[in-house]
Amino acid sequence: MTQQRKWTAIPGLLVLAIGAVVLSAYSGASSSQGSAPDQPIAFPHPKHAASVEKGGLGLNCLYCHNNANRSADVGMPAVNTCMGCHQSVMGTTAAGKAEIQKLWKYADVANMGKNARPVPWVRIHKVPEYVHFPHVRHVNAGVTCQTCHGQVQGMPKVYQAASLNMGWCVNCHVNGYDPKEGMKAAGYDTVTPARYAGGVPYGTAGSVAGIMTAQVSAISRDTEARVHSAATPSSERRRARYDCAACHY
Amino acid sequence: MATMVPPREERVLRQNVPSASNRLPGVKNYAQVDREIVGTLRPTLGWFALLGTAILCLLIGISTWMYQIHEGLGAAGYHPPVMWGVYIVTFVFWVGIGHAGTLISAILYLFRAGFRTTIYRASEAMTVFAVMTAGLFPILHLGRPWKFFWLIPYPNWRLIWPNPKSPLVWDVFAILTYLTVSATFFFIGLIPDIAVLRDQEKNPIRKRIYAALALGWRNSDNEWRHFTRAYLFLAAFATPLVLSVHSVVSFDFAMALTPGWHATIFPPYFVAGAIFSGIGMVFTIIIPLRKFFKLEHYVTINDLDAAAKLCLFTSMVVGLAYLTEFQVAWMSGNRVEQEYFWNRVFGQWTWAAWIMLICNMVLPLSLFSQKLRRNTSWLFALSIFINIGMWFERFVIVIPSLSHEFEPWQWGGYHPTWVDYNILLGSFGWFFMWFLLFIRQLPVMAIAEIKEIVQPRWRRHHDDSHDLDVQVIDPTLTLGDD
Amino acid sequence: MTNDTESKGVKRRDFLKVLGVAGATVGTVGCSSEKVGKLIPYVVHPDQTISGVSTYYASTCRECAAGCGIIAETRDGRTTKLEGNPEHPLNKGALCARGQSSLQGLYNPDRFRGPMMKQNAAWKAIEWDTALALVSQKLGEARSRGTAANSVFVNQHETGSFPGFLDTWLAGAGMKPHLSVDFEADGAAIEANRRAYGASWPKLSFTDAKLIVSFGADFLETWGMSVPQQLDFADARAKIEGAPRFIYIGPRRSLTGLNADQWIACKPGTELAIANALAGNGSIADAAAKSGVAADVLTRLQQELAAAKPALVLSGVSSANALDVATAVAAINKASGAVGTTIKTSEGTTAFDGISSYAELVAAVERMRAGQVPVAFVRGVNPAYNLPAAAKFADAFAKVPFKVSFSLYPDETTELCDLVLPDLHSLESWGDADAGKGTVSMQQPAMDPVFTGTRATADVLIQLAQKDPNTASKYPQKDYRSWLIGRFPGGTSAFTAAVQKGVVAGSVAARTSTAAPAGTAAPQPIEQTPGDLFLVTYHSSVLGDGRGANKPWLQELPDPVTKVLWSSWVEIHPQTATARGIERGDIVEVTTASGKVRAPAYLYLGIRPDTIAVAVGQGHSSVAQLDAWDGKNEKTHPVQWGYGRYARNLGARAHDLLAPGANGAGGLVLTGTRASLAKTGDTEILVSTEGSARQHGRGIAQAVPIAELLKPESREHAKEEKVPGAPTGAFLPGLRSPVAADAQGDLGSPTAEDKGKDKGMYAANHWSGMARRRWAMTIDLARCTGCSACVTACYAENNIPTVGAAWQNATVYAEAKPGFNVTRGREMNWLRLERYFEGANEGEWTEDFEARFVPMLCQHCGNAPCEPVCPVYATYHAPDGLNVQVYNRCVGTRYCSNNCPYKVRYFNWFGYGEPDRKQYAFPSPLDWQLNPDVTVRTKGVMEKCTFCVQRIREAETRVKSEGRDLVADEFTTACAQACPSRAIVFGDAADPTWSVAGQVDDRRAYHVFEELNTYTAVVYLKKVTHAPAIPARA
Amino acid sequence: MQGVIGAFVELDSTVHAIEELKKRNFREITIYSPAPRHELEEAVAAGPSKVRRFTLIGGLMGLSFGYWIPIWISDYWPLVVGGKPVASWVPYTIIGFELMVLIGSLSTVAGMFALARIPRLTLTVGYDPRFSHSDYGVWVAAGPDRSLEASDVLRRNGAVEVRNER
Repeated sequence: MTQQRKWTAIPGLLVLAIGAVVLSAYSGASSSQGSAPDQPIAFPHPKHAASVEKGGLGLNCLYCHNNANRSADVGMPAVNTCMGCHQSVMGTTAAGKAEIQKLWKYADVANMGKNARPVPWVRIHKVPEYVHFPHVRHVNAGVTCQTCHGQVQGMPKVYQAASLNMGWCVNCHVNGYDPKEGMKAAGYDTVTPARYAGGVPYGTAGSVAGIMTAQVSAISRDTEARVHSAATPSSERRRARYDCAACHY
Repeated sequence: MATMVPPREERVLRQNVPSASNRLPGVKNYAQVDREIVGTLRPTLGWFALLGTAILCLLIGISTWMYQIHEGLGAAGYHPPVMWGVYIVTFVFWVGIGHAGTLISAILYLFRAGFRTTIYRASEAMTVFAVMTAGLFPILHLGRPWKFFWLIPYPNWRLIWPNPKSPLVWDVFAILTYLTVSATFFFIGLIPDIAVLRDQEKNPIRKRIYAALALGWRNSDNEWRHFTRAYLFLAAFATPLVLSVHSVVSFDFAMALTPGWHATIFPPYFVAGAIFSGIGMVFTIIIPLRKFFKLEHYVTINDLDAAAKLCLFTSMVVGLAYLTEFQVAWMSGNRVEQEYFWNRVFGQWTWAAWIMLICNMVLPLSLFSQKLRRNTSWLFALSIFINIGMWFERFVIVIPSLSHEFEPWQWGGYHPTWVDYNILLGSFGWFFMWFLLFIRQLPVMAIAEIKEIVQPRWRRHHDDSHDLDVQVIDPTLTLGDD
Repeated sequence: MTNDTESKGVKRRDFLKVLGVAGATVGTVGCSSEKVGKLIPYVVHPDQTISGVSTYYASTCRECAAGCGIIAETRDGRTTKLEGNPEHPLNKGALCARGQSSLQGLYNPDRFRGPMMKQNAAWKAIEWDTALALVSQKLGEARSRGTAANSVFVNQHETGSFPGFLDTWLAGAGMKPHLSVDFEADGAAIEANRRAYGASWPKLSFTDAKLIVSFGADFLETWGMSVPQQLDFADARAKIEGAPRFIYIGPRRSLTGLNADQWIACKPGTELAIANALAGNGSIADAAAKSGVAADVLTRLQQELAAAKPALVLSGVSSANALDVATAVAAINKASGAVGTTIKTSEGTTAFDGISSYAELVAAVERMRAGQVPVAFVRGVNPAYNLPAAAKFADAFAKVPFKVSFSLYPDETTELCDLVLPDLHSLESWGDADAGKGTVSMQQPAMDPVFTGTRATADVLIQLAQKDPNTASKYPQKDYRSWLIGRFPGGTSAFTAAVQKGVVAGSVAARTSTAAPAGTAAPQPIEQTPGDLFLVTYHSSVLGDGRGANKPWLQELPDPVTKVLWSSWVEIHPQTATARGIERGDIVEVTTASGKVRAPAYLYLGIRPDTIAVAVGQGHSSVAQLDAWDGKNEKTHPVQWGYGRYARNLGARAHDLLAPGANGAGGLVLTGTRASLAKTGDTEILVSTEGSARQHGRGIAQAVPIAELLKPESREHAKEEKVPGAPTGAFLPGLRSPVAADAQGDLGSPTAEDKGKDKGMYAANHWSGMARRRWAMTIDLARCTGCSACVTACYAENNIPTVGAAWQNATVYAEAKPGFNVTRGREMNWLRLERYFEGANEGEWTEDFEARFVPMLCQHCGNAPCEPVCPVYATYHAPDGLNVQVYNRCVGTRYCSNNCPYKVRYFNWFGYGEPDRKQYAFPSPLDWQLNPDVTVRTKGVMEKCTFCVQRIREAETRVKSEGRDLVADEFTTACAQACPSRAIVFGDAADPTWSVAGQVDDRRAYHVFEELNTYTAVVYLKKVTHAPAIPARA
Repeated sequence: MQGVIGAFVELDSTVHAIEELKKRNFREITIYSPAPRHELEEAVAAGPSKVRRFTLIGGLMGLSFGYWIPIWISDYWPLVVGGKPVASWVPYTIIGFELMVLIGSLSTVAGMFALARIPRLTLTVGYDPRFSHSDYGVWVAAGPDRSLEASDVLRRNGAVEVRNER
C-alpha cells in the first residue's frame, strides 16, 4: 500500500472549468457572422459590382443602394431600377436567364407591371434595433462599403462578413478607421490610383464611377495616393466618438 | 516528518482546558459526543413534514418569481418614487441574519469565547444559507434579472465593464466574497466532522458521499496542524469581512443623497443591527434545535445567557443609532431631513417605525433581567420579535426615505402586493429548506471542537488536578466499540 | 424590419414596401441574436422621399376651431410628429397638447376601417358602392316625398371652404344649410362681439393691454383660440416692465385663473352684477351683495380699470346671462379705449363665423322628435354625448328613419345611426382654413389614408352628387382637391406652392352667419334650482368637450389644474369638504334636477366653498353597454362603441347634470343649476400625479415680485427666496464647462487651473470636439402657464408609453382599474408639470393664493447623482453635457431613480413597448406613430428625458453632410418647439451665440436644489408676481 | 510503506508513546486524533504551519488585483459619472479589501489543502475509523527490522491494539 496523490487532478479540473467559462463568455457572443441565406433571386453581385478587369460591370454600389450617402438607411433598389436594364438584358447563361425571369415575375411584365410586387430580399446585415447606425455618417466619412460588408463584389452569394457585434464596432471607433485598409478592401490596391480624381469611394476599384467627386471630400486626394505607401500613422486614422450615446439613444 | 526533539524525562501531562467539565458537565467523553450528535441525523416524520412545508413555500416563491419575470416588476408593489421595496428590505434582512453566524464562528473564535463552541456550527450554517438567500434578492429585484451578470467584471465581446464606483458593484464583490468565504469557512470546519460521519456511516451510498465530502481527512497530526492554522487565518479574515460586508451594504444607502439614507452613521449602525438580528435568528434556530435534538447539555443555559447579553448589548447599540439619527436630523437645520424624520416617526410611516422601535429597542431591555435571560421560552419569543423588528428596521430605512424625498410633488406611498409577499415567503422556504437539510445530514454541532474541550481519557490521575472532574475510564468502551 | 404581421384592415400601403435597412427603430432592448427579417424595396421609387429621412408637410390642425398651422413630420410614409408651423400667423410654430394628439386620432386603433351599416341591430361592413347607393336612394325618397328640405346635416364647426362647399351641396340636394356646431365655442361672446364690434372674433392683444380682466374667459384653455392667445399672453407677461396685471373673476379658478395675479371669486351667475357695476350701470354695493365679493375689492377693481388704459376685459362666463355679461364687458372695453388697441376688430378671424348655436341644434332635435326629419347626417359632432341628458337626444334621433354618420370613431351618436361612411382624418385629407385676416392656411394630407376603406366626406359628397343626374353637372371635379384648386387663385401651380408653405395670402369664403338664434326659453334662475351648492361645469382643457377622450396621450395628460387623469372628479373646497366629512378620493354623488353623477372628490383651493365643479369630457359609454376593453375582446367586439377603448366607461358624464335651456345667444348653459352633494361611502385612490401640492420651502418654483425686478439694484435681490443651505449661486461655470462641473476638478473646470490630466474625450480640444458643447435649457416661469403642451409633445417625440388604461396592470390577481398604474405613481411623463400652491392655509377659504407651475424634467446635472450609482454605466455623462441613459445596458436596479433628487427617472414596470403584451401602449396602428429615431423601451429598463438626443444627432449628421457647423438655435427639443408660451429655450450654453446662453445669465435664473451641487443644465427663470398697483386690503 | 499502527484510548499514553518513539529515532510518525490536542502537537513538535505564507501572498495578490481591476476598467473606457474622477482610488479600496479577503482566504485554504495533502482519494495505510471517534492512533514507519521494536514501544505505553501494516 502506498500513499496516493491523485488530489492534484482536482485543481487542474478547476482551472479547466474557469477557462471554459471565460471562453464561453467570448463565444457566447457568436453573431450570425457568415450567414448566407437564400435570396428570392440569386442576385450575382460579382456580375454587377466587380470591376471590369474582373469580369464585372463595375457598377457603383450607390447605383442601386442609393441612399447610403444621404440617409441612415441605405435603401434597396426599387424593382423598376432593376428593370431599367433588365428589360433588355436577358442574361447569357441558362441559370442567369431563369433568375431574370423571376425578376420579371416580380415586375409583372406580363401585365405591364399592374401587379408588380417588391422583391422580398432576405436581410443579412442587421444591428440590433437599439443601435442607431447612420450609413450617411460612415459613408461620407470615407468608410468603404467593404469595410463592414466584406467584398460583396466578389460574393456569388452574399454573406455576413463581419460579426457586427459591439466590440467590432468599438474597435474601429476607438482605434480609428484606416483609410488604407478600407481602400484595399475595396480593391484599390490592384489598380493605379491615378485613375481616380480623389473623393469618397462608393464602389469597387474599376467600377465605372468608383469615386464620387461631387461629394464633400472626406478623404483628401493624397490619402488616395498614400494607399500604396507604408503603414498609416495613427493620427490619420479616422476615429469617431465612442461614448455610448453616439449610437444608443 | 516528525523532527527530532531532545530526549527528556517523561513529562507529566496536565489538562489545560479548565472550563471543559464545568462548561459542559453533561458531556462525559468522546464517544458520547459522537453518539449524541451523530444521533441527531436520523430523519423523522416531523422533519419531513417541515422540509415539505419549506419546499412548498419555496415553490410558491419560485413560481411567483417566474410570473414576475414574465409580467415585469410592475406585478410587485412598487410605487415610484419608492423604487426599492420588499426585496431590498429582505435582502438587507438576510445579509444581516448572516452576520451573527460569522460573528459567532470567527470573532468569538478569535476572542476565545467559551459559549461559541456549541452554537457556532448551526450559526455558521445559518450564515451561509442566509447569505445564499440574500444573494438572490438583488437579482430578483432587477428589472431584467437575466442580465444580472453584467454586474460582474468578466471579459466580454462588448468590451464593456461594470462601473466600479457604484455601491452595487461593491455589493457584488462584498456579497460574493462573503458568500465564498463563509461557505469555505463553514466547509473547512465541517471536514473533520464529516470524517466522523464517514467513519460511522453504514449505508454504503451515504458513506461514499461523506467520504467524498471529507476529502480524505484522516485526523493526522499534519492535517490538524495546518487545519488549525488555516482555520485561525480564515477567522482572522472573516472578522474584518463581516464588518465590511454590512458596511458595504449600508453604503448602498449612505452613498445616496436621499434624506434618511445619506448618513455617516450607517456602517456601524448596520453592522450592529446585523449582529443583533443575527443573534435573534440564532435564538430562533438554536432554542428549538436543542430542545428537539435533546442537546440541552451541549447548548447550556449559560451559553444562552451569554448570547442574550450580547443580544442586549447590540440592541442598545442599535437603539443608540436610532436616537442618533433623530438627533442629527433635529440638529442639522436641514428642513428636508427634519421633515423626513418627522414623517417617519409621526407621519405616514408611524406604524412601521414604532414596530421597529418597540421590537428592537424596548423589548430587548427585558434581558437586563437574569431570570428572563435564562428563560428559553422568553428568549424564543423575543427572538421572533427581533426578527420582525429588524425586518421593519430595514423597511423603515428603505421605504419611508424614498417616499419622502426632496421633490414634494413626487411624494408617494407603498403597498406591497401578493407577489412581494410570496417571494418573501419563498425566501424563508429557501432558507429553511437548506437549514432543515443541514440539520439532518450534517452535524449541527462541531464534533471535533466539542471533543477539544471535553476531557480526554487519561491513564493516570494527577495529583494537582484536584479542581477537575477527572474522568474515569468507561470499561464498556473498548476498541471496536460502535 | 420584419413585416410578417399585418393587421386586418390595414392596407399594405406603398410606403410599407419601402422599409429598408434599419428602417423603423421600433425595437426592443435585448441582446439576443436578431430575427432576420425581410428587406422590402419599393416597386417604383417615389421622387421626393429618401427612406430614413423625414419629409415635412405643412398642413392645418383641426382639433379645435382655431385651425393652427402644423408641420407633419413624415418618415417613410408615416406621419410621426406634428409641430407648429413657424410661418403660420396664428400659432407661430407652437402647438397645444390637443394638436399634438391629433396623431392619435389619425392612428386611433378604434377608427372605422370602412363603411358599415346597421342591420337588425347588428353592424356589418359594406362596400362603398352599396353605401353610396343607399344614401342616394334615401335622399331620393325624401326628395320624392318633398321632405328633403327637412333633412338635417350636423357638421363639426370648422373654418375654411368646406362649410360653404357643404351648403352648396346640400342646396343641390334640396336641403337646408347645415348646422355648424362647436360645443366648445362661446356663443355668447361671439354674439356680443358681433353686436359690439361687428366681427365675430376680433384679434385680442394682450401685449398692448395695461390690465387684463377675465370674467370666466379661460383664454388659455378652451375659450377662443388658445394657442395664439397664450403666445400673446406670455409675451405680455414676460415684458416685465409694463407687463399687464391679470385679474380673474369667477367662482372657480381655472388654469387661466391660476395664471392670474388676483382672483375675485364671485358666486356663479353674478358676474353680470360686477360687470354692470364696472360699466357704470349698477352700484358696487349691489354687485358686492349679489356676488359675495367684498365691496372694497370691487372698488379697487374699478379704480384699477380706470387707471390702466387700455385694458383688456374678456367675458367667457357660462351662465344663463352670458350674453348680458359679454355685452356689459364690451361696454367696459369701449370705455377703457380697448377697441382698436387691445381689441383689434379689423384683424380678427373668421374662424367663428357661421357657427350655429346650441339652440338651433335643440330645435333640430325637436324636429326630429316630431318625426319631421327624413334623413340626418352627422359629421365630426357627437350630440348624443354632448347634449345635456335633459335634451333627450337619443329618443328624438331614433325617430329619424335614416341616419348617416361620417364619424371616424365609434362614438355615441354613430352608434345610433344606420350607416357609417367613415371620413378621413384631417391629416389624410385636403382643405383650407382661415388663418386670420388676409391669410389662408392650407390643409394637405401628410400621408396616404391609414385605412383604405375610409374616404373624405367631401369626396363622398362629390361622388354622391355625380351619381345624381340633377347635380352631376355641377361637380365636374374628380374630388375635393380638384374643387379646391379650381377655386384657388392661380390654379394648380399656385396651389402647390401654397401647400408647400402652409399659409398663403388670401381669404377663404367664410360662411356667413346662419339665421339669428330663435328666442329660446329663459332657463330657470340658478338660485331657484334645487340643491345647496352651485354647480359649475366646464370644458376640460385637455379633453375639450369630450372629443379628446379617445386619445391615450390626452387621457394620460394630467388636467393642468387638478392633475387628475383617466377619470372624472368633483372639485370641492376643502372647507366644504371638511364640513361634510368628505376626503380626497371619496366617491360623492352630485344630484341636480336633471340627473346624477358619481365621481371621486378632489379638494381644491380655487373654488368657492358654496360651489362645486365637474369637468366635461369623460363619461363616454356605449348604448350596447360594452364593458371596458380588456385587451382581448377586439375579436368579439370589432367596433369599440362608446368612443373607443380608451374613452369607454371612464369617469362620469357631466352633461347628465346640466339644466336644459340656453343663454341669450342660444348657447349651452354650463353653469345654470345648483346641486346637492352626498357622500356615497365608497372611496378610491384619486388617479392623480399630484404628490404634495406644497413646496415645503424647498425653492422648486421660485418667484420674484415685479417691484424687485424693477428696482435698479435688483441683482442683489434676485436671490430673495432662501432655500436651505443655498450657495451663492455660482452655477454658471458648470453650465459653461465642457465637462460640466466636476467636483474634484480632475477633469478641469473653466475656473480651475488645468491640472494637466488627460481628459480624454471630455477635453475641449479633443479630436471629437464633443466637449465643446454643453446642451442646456432655460425655462421661464414668468411665461409658463402650465398648459402642458410640452408634456404631450414629449410623449409624441420620444415614444413614451401611456400606462393608465385599465388593462395595463398585471395579469394575475391585479386590479383592472383605469389609471391604476398612475395611482401607483408609475406614469412615464419624462417631462411633468408640477403645480404648487403658495399661500392659503390648508382648509382655509381665501381667494389670495398663488399657483406656480414648474415643468420638471431631467436636469442633466453636471454632477449627476444618478450616474455613479449605476453599476453598469447605463447612465453616464456625455462630453456634450448630456446625462445619457443607455436603455440596452440598463439592468433595472433603479438605484439611479432613488438617487435622483428631482425624481425624473421613469421605469418600465411592464412591457409597455412589447406588442405581444396586454400592457402594450401602442396597439396597431398607434405604433405607426412611433418615432423611428428613438428606441422603444422594453420592460425592466429605466428611461428619462434625453434632451431629445435624437434631434441633436440628426442635426449633427445633417451639418456633417452639408460640411458646415451647427448654427445657433438651429434645432430645438420637442417640448421647446411645442411650447405655446415660448417658455422653454434649448441650446448650447457654451456657445454665446445660442439664445440659451444669454438666458442663463438672466437675473431671474436659478437652479432647483442648487444646494445639492448638482450643477444642473436646466435653468429656471423665476416667476414674476404682480402685486396690485393699488394696495390690497390690510 | 511498512509500519506499525497502535491505537490508544488515553491521551497521556499516546504522548508518552510518541516521545519514546522519537527517542528511539523513529522518524516517520503520524498521529491520529479525534480532535486537535496541543499535547500531541507538543509531543510531535513540528514547526509552525506554512499556511501563513499562502495567506500573506494570497492577501497581497488580492489587494493589488482588487485595486488594479477597477482602475483598469475605469481607464479602459473613461466615462465620467457624477463629475467624479475617472479612476478614483478611494472607493476602490472597498474592492481591494474584498478581493484581499477573498483571494487571501482561498489561498489559505489552497495552502492548507496543499500542505495537508487533501483532498485525497484514498485513506492511507494505518488509518482506522476509530481515530475519528474517540481513540488516538500512532503510526510509525518501520521496516521489518524495526517493527517489533515499534510494536513493543507502543504496547508498553498503553496501546490497546497494535497492528503491522503494509
